Amino acid sequence: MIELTGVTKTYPDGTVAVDHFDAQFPPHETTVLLGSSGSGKTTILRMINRMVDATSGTITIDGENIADRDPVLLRRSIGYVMQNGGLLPHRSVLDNIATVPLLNGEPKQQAYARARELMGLVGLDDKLARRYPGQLSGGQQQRVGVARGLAADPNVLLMDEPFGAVDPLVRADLQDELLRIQQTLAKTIVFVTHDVDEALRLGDQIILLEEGGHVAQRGTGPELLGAPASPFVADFMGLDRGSRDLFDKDGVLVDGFGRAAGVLAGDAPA
Amino acid sequence: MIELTGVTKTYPDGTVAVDHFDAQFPPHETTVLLGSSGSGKTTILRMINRMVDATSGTITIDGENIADRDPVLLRRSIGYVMQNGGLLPHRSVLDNIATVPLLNGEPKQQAYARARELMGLVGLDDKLARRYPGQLSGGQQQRVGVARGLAADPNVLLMDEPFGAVDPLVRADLQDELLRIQQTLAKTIVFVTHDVDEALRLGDQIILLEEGGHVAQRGTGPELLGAPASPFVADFMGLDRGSRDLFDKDGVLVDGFGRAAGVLAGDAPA
Amino acid sequence: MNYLLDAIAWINDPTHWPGANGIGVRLGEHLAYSVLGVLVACVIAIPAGWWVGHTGRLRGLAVGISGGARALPTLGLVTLLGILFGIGLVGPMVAFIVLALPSVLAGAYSGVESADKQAVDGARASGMTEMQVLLRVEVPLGLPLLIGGIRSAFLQVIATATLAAYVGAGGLGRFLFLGLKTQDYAQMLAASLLVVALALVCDIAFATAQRLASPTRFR
Amino acid sequence: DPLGTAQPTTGPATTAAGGGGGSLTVGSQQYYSNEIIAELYAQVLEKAGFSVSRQYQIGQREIYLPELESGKIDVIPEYSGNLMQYYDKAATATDPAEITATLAKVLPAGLRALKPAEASDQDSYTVTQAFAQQHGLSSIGDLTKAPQPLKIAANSEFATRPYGPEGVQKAYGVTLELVPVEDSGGPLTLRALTDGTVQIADLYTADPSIVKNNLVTLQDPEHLILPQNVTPVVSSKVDDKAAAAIDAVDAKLTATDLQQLNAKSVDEQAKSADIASAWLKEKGLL
Amino acid sequence: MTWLLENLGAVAGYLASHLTLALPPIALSFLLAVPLGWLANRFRWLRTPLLTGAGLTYAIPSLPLFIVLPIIIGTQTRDPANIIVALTIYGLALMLPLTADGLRQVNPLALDAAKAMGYPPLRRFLTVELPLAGPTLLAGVRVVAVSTVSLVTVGAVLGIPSLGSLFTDGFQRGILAEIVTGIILTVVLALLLDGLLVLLGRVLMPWTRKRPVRTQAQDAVAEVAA
Ligand SMILES: Nc1ncnc2c1ncn2[C@@H]1O[C@H](COP(=O)(O)OP(=O)(O)OP(=O)(O)O)[C@@H](O)[C@H]1O
Ligand SMILES: Nc1ncnc2c1ncn2[C@@H]1O[C@H](COP(=O)(O)OP(=O)(O)OP(=O)(O)O)[C@@H](O)[C@H]1O
Ligand SMILES: [Mg+2]
Ligand SMILES: [Mg+2]
Repeated sequence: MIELTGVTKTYPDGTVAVDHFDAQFPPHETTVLLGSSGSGKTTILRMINRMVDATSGTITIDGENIADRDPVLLRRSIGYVMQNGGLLPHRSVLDNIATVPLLNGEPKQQAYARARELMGLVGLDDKLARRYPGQLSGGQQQRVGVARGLAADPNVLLMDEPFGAVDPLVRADLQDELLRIQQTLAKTIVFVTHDVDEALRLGDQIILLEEGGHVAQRGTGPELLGAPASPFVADFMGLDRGSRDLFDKDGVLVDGFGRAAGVLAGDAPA
Repeated sequence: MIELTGVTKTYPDGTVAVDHFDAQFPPHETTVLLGSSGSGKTTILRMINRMVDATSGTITIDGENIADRDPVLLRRSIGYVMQNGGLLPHRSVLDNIATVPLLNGEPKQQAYARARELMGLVGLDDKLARRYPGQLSGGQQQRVGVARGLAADPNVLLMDEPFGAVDPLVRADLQDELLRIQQTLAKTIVFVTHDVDEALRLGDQIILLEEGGHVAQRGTGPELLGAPASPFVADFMGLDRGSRDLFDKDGVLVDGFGRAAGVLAGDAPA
Repeated sequence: MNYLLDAIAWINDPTHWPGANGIGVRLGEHLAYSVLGVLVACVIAIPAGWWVGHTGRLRGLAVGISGGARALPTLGLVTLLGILFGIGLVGPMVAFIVLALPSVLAGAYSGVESADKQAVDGARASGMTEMQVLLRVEVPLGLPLLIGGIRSAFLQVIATATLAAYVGAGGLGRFLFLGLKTQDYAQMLAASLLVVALALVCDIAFATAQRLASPTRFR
Repeated sequence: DPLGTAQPTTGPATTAAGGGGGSLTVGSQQYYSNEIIAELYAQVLEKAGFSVSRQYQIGQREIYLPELESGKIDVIPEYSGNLMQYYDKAATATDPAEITATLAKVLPAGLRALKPAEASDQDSYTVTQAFAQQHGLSSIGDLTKAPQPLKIAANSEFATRPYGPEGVQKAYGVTLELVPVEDSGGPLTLRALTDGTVQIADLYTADPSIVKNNLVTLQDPEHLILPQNVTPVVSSKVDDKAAAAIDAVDAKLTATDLQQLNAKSVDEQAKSADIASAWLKEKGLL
Repeated sequence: MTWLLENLGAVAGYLASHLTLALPPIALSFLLAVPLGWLANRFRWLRTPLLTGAGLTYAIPSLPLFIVLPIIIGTQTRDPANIIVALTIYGLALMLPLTADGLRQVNPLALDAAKAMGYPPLRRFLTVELPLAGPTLLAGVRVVAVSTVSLVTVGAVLGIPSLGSLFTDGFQRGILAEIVTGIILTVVLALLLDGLLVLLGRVLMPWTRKRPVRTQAQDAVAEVAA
């Protein structure tokens, strides 16, 4: 369990990026931080592994205040996946994945063996092991990023728009992959995105943020869609643009503009 | 009417980006070229204003072969809106919008007056007129890009992922704005995107491309959703991922994973 | 043109090569001075530049020093140091170090700064210590720029190392001054050609090093 | 001293058409002592009614002599021996009178040398007082008494001069090792001598530091070293009246005078114009 | 200080001639570097020889260049033209690589946009490509300005008056203050010129004066709220 209480971040230039933010990220679940650009999502995420130090408030992981922990060791115990992978361009795929275990002093052979295992888990061909990040497609780089985040077998995985930079087809693949991995590994995932569809797809819990990290609403996807707490939420979720109000037209679901959005397949499966 | 017949583009390195592409873009309508990365969308678009010269095949605008026209003058007669705006960073907003009229020798005062008018049309505050592109937000830059594309009052508007780089909220705004403008101006628009939702929202006609500019299917949005011509189309439109197969669950429409996708609002309005 | 041919003939004359005053020894001295000057500059400027690039602190000062040092007239420096230190290598060596400093410093800090921000961020987030971030990520990624800085410093010092002869040290400057003072322009020009040739060889070596430091496989 | 001139030389001379005597351009080497002498000439020429423009600190011989030949400069103080060698590398004359005679022959058309002054400024074998006493030195030949080879600081071209290592070996049996320093007997050469880096220095005889540092200039009984008497070289624009004015200066300029003039420039950092006018007044020439 | 005060007039004269010698090469090397830089980018095979050549020119020792140049271009040794030509060569050596880089690094999207709007080629180069390369070109001109001001002093060895004359004279007469004055004035002159160029850049390239990030973010927020 990760708990944030009254967390505030004021950047040196005076920007109050996050203002008294409270939240709990339950273990073994995916919490999505959803919000538009500048709402403070990244700042919140990076305060958890102390890449950014909170100005005030407390953050605890399993009851322990992270302010009391050595930031370097804290970071090694938390997986972090970022947009564009943030991979080391001068290290091979295998080296990139094995970074943290090697930093932790794990023997090389063991670290590499585990890295190869992870490549399989995230759907990367073994043949890519010796390639450099620059020789991979965007989607492959993201997979390496996910594998790297998982390498030290952390309990917590922080993901900052990890699939933002790729093609929608590849993106859907990556989302599928993540859902599949999460079914077996059940990590505590904090996932940042500004894509409503992605949030609905991946989040057990969604926290929708307004500017300054103010919580507009929190709850499951259906809760946010079914009972938006404010016009902002309704707007953000696309409910008052007519694009999520769907109408049945000969089995094709169309939005307020008469544009197609999906196909009605019947009642929900149990 | 823009007509492309047997249009092929082979790049100097041998890549066949577009292979015998045929299409008609009807006047006063929006045709969306939809497809994933590398399918040749941009190449097709840029052959229309001769930014890329077709290797073979013919392209006519209102019956006239564009190969017979001076490329510089042709380009001035066609609006072009690109991702990230493609604005000139060293020119003010007003200058950017007025570029083509000024190139055409229009008097300065007249060009600027028209530019200010267009700023209003695309929803830009008059106060931004003297700013430089670098001083605008992403969304504002896109609006300037659209205004610039409209400045010479062209009949044809080519738009290449014009809203790809912005926040989903801003993106939805821009789409609304475009739909509104199109209702009054009724240009012939060719719109490139890889976002299915955007295509469904904006396109009177959608041409879904596979690699090499091969047409997977063409038709209206409901046609593509209702009767996908191939597994590729179904996959691309998201039909076989369970994400467009929507189930009714207490009024909230959920997808195959039980994740919310929309709200059932009743039968389609007439 | 005639002078140029004479100069080439002078270089080609085999009697000019061997011996304590021959081209061979002078060439070696010239190279040694240049290497020594640049090496000392590297020892001073590289750690400083890395620190500035990594922490972003005192950046204004570093930029100022680079600019100011470039503005220092070498002739003034050599005369001043000559009066202060007398003849020998100390004066010119200080001048060479000052000359090499700005390029090396700029190469060091701009190299570190140029390292892909995302990669650096990723490295730090994986739990690298600041030293590890610097040495394992920023330094290797900034190597091409650093080598570029050393390269231009080296070229400049090679061109200027002729001044060592002004205060009694060796190097190719010996031929240059002797030629100048005795109106033996062929000899003077020959010395210049040798300097340029030495520069060319070193430049090629550096270009190769630069290419090796940034193999295309990263891109 | 370049700093003594009202306006330092920039670009070509402004030869304004003067009143009584016409206009002349006086030049000087890039050497403060030479500039003082030039200034002496300039001031007496002005007194004689010429309008004078000054072009000082013009590098070395190979730069200013062509300008003299082409008429851009009319007067420049020269040094007899080196001037002769510049125009005739094979010249053998070694005593002042012979040199003056040879000069008259080898100078290009349009140039002539006026009467040389007693003052000279020539190369020398100079040692420290202590070294001289230790080995009992008074002439170059005495150097054989000191352990060989001896180090001498001088410009690199010293090696090629008749009075260089080879010449001295032949004439006096002294073995020398040249330490090239390119400042023409300037502060580096001096310092190399005083700090013991070398035992001998090639200083110019008019250098005030010889007196100041109690240095000993060794005699040259074999006349290896070319005398370098101050000799004005002038163009055809210099008429008899102008020549007479210049001659008057040289008639009074002794070796000691020159050393004192130089000392004022170096020790008191005085400007050449001030040094020159003070001396001229003292000698009743101004 | 006292030395400077006593010789103020002469020093002012040196300063003036120093500037007269330094400014033309700075301007000339810029004017020459632009077309050459364009060539280096336009024709790939020209790039390496041009840029390597430029690098090597910089390795030519300055003294012999000053002496040999008049023989080649047929001027007299003390003609200011020699210094100007020689310093232009050095300036070009520094300027050319930066110009080529600057032109190459111009955002291709902006160039593409200009082309798509129907800019004819020459106009596109002069009104879009060149100004957009401006910041790099400015950086180049600044380096050239500083190094040229510093290099002018070498001319003093040949008797061409400049602040360098303070070095040669001060050296001969052993006046430390004179040399130090020369060094300081040269550096000050170089840095002043540099400052002027920075100001000029601000005036000519107003778009590079970005507003702080914060206001941009606020704009974005305001737009979303609108
Ligand atoms: N280092 C910084 N210094 C100053 N302000 C910052 C800094 N980093 C972020 N900010 C500001 O803090 C606010 C929140 O930024 P943050 O990056 O957390 O937003 P975000 O929700 O992740 O946005 P995005 O979706 O664009 O990534 C913004 O206004 C941003 O401009
Ligand atoms: N200048 C070029 N030279 C060589 N190949 C090119 C060039 N431009 C594009 N291609 C190739 O042509 C194919 C089609 O490119 P195009 O840019 O038209 O695709 P796209 O559908 O617009 O893709 P995206 O969604 O990524 O913009 C791709 O394989 C691409 O790599
Ligand atoms: Mg973010
Ligand atoms: Mg494209």
